[in-house]
Amino acid sequence: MIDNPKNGMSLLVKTITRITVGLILLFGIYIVLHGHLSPGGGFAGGVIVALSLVHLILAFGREAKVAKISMNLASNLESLGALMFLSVALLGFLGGTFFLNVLNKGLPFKLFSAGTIPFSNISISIKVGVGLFAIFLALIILEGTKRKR
Amino acid sequence: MELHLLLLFMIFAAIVAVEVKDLLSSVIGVGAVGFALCLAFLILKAPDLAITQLVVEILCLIILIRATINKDLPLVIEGRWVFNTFATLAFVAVFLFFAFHALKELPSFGDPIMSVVKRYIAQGKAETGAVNLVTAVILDFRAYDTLGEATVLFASVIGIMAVLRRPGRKKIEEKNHD
Amino acid sequence: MTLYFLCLVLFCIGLYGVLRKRNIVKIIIGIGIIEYSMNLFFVLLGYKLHGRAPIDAQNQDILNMVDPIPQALVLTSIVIGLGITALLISIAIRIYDKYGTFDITKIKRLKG
Amino acid sequence: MSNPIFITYFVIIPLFAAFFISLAGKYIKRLYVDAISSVFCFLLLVFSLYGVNVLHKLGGVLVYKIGGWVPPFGICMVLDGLSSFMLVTVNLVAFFICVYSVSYMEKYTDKPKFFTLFFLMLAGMNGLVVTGDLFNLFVFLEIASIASYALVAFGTEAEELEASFKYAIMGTVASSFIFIGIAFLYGFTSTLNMADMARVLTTKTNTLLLPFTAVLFLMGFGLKAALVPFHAWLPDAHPSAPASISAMLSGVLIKTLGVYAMIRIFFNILGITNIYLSAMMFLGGLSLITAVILALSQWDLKRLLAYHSISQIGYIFLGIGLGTPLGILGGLLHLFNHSVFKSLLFLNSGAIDYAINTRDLKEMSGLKEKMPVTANTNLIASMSIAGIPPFNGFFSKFIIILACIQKGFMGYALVAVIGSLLTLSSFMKVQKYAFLGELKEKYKNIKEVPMAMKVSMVGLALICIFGGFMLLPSLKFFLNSAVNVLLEGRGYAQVVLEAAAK
Repeated sequence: MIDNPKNGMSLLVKTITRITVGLILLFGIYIVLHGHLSPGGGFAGGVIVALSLVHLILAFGREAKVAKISMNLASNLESLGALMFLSVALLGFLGGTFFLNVLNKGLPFKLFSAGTIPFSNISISIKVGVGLFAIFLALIILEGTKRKR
Repeated sequence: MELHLLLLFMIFAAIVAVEVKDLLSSVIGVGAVGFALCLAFLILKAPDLAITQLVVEILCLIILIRATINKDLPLVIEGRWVFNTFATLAFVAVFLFFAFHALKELPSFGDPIMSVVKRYIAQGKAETGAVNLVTAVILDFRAYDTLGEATVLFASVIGIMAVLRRPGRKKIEEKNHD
Repeated sequence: MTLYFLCLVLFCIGLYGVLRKRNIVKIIIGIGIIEYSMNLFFVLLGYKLHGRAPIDAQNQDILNMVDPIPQALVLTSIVIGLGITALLISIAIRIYDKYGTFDITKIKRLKG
Repeated sequence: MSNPIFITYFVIIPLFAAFFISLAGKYIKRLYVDAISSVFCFLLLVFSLYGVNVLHKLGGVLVYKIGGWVPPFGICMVLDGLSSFMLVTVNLVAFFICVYSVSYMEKYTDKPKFFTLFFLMLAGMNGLVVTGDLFNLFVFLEIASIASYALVAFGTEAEELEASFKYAIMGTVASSFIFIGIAFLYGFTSTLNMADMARVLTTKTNTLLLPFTAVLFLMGFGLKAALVPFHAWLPDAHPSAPASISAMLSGVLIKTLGVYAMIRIFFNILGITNIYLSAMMFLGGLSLITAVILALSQWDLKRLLAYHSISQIGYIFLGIGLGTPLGILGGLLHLFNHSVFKSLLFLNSGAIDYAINTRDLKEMSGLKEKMPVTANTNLIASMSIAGIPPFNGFFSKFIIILACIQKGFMGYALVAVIGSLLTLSSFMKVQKYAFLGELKEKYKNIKEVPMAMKVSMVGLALICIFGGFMLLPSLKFFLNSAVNVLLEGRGYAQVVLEAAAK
């Protein structure tokens, strides 16, 4: 991303952002995947993912590539995440009741261990992450169009 | 002991956040209360909550500052709503008085009666396979709450997009098609 | 007991901010403070003296764990608070577009 | 046949509809979105009627254990007489409103978003009615409230945004009171299941905490039900919402979020005592009179209807607050009747707004010639809200007044009669100014409203006419099972826990 000083923050912030954004995203994904082992989970991880994208837009201004994600894509992904979580819940019907944890529980401390919990964590984090990023986009884009008019 | 200090700091920061004239500094005041709350969660042995509170707090601050920063805002002018102040303070005094007496009957701080929770702690890991019991409660014992929770967030996102869309109603001329 | 009481004092400060203030953003800040005090009150109820975080360790089983149910419910309540605050802020921004001010006394187009 | 799995459909269907419509709404044609939502609403209505006759045959209570956990350890969904009664009320009105808004919402942009929020509100209400867990009740209350905040501001005009902001602030304050109440109860009993909590609370007596929590709940749910001291948001929120949403708000939302939640907690968990009953009756009587007096001076049609909603809620609380079987029967019947004829009145005001873009009574006159269907359905609804004999409003008001006299509260009976007379006078005003008289020349070329709106208005009007048949011995079980749930008070715990143990 060549730096044009017109939008976004100063060059210093941009170079640091290029380094930290990847780490924040990775940390968010770590929190989501290890939701059932260590503190955190679907919600915290999702918000961290959203924050890493917001961090990118704050540093590189409205013309950052991330800001080009259309609102439709964001809200579609979000409804998709919600549908995924509902389907994980409906999965329980196979085993009898609504939210039953049908998959085998595996060994306690392993990564793939707690049945449907990791999958619900992942679907929640997709929903929360993209949803909050869509809110931030809506607040930014609204301001943008008004100023152009 | 440190909890008492933290709570006093939060009360002080809340008073500052409510009373100070400039909007941006009151937003910073709320941020201080939020981060102190995150510390309180850490002291109360709730790491899940500390992470979530910290991160949600940051997002709230960003949105709040977004709402206040680029508005050419005059300083907040204070009206002299005498009756309103008196009514609010009277209600607060009555509420705190009865709350003080009601709090006496709650189990004292530090030993909650954990009748339902004993089973979660004892067999939580075995039944759900999740090591982090809070996640076990969220996504297995009370997963229905979390479905409601995800729907709350979904509703607020759709609500925000409905409120922020540009043309609320079709223009008058579009409407009566005859 | 005093911790519970201080927490309810924080709740009343937020309530004062909501009922008493004229600026929309101050009202939203009051709502935020009410959300924080509610969550803190619920987690205080679940704390066990010298308790440990409700996460099982690898080899030794932890005896006095803190009550995980209030933590699960407050996690839900934090995200509800975020949803409500975000909705309130977007309504406030649209009100600012239409009325040009955040002062609630000037926003009186509704009759009666 | 009595497998309780269908209880979950009341929440899964609206949630799936909301998520699906928000995903596919932009890509499929407008016709499919309307068709899908009407089909889903109809499905919900069928399931709620199916639930009623399953309960009638089975007799007891249906409990569905979510995730397979036995009640105190997980969340269970409970379908008993009261909740199946509320489900029928909610889904019946929601179906007609859904059909109505298929064509009414043409005036607003982005119809798929409207139906998403509509189904989210419906999921919130159904979930709240069906749940057997206290914190779950709070979460679904939040879903319904947030969806209704956004829907009130759906038209994004200046006064709608202001009304929605005021409604959202008071709603959030009410939710925080309810949350603090739940925190107190959890600290006191360390369980969240309603049945388990009622069982634990019977063992603890003469504490100050229960009355304090009851006052918190009274304030929180009183504000959601717009009782008088907390009614300030309703006369602003309902007129500025789109007509189908103000019908939904007045018709069912303030009843499920306010009345149902309060009577479920007061009767079945905290255990009703005379203090709570007299407090309910006093608030009911107070809101009955003040709202009807305030309504007399209104010229905006929807504001007038909003004030009448508050006074009719006063009737419901007056009826239920009596505590006697007859009083509760009258209160619940009035709840059903009010949700039918009040939503019909709002749909009529929406039809007028659709045709001539104004809500001011002074500008309308003589609409009867051009809009016969709306005029007649409005006449039926006005008759039944004022309590004229053949219509359903009369039976419930008559029972409430009878119950007041039976229990010896002559003052309240008088208040009820005066309120009913003032309601009659203000609806005569509506009829005279809006429909009778000669048609203004600028409204010469208005047309009757489209077919979908007419169908739903006529459907609701038919229910208004045949509503009285609910008291016939053959159909009386429907109401009696709801009354018995309230009368048995804390026996609810024992019934539910035993049904769950099966």
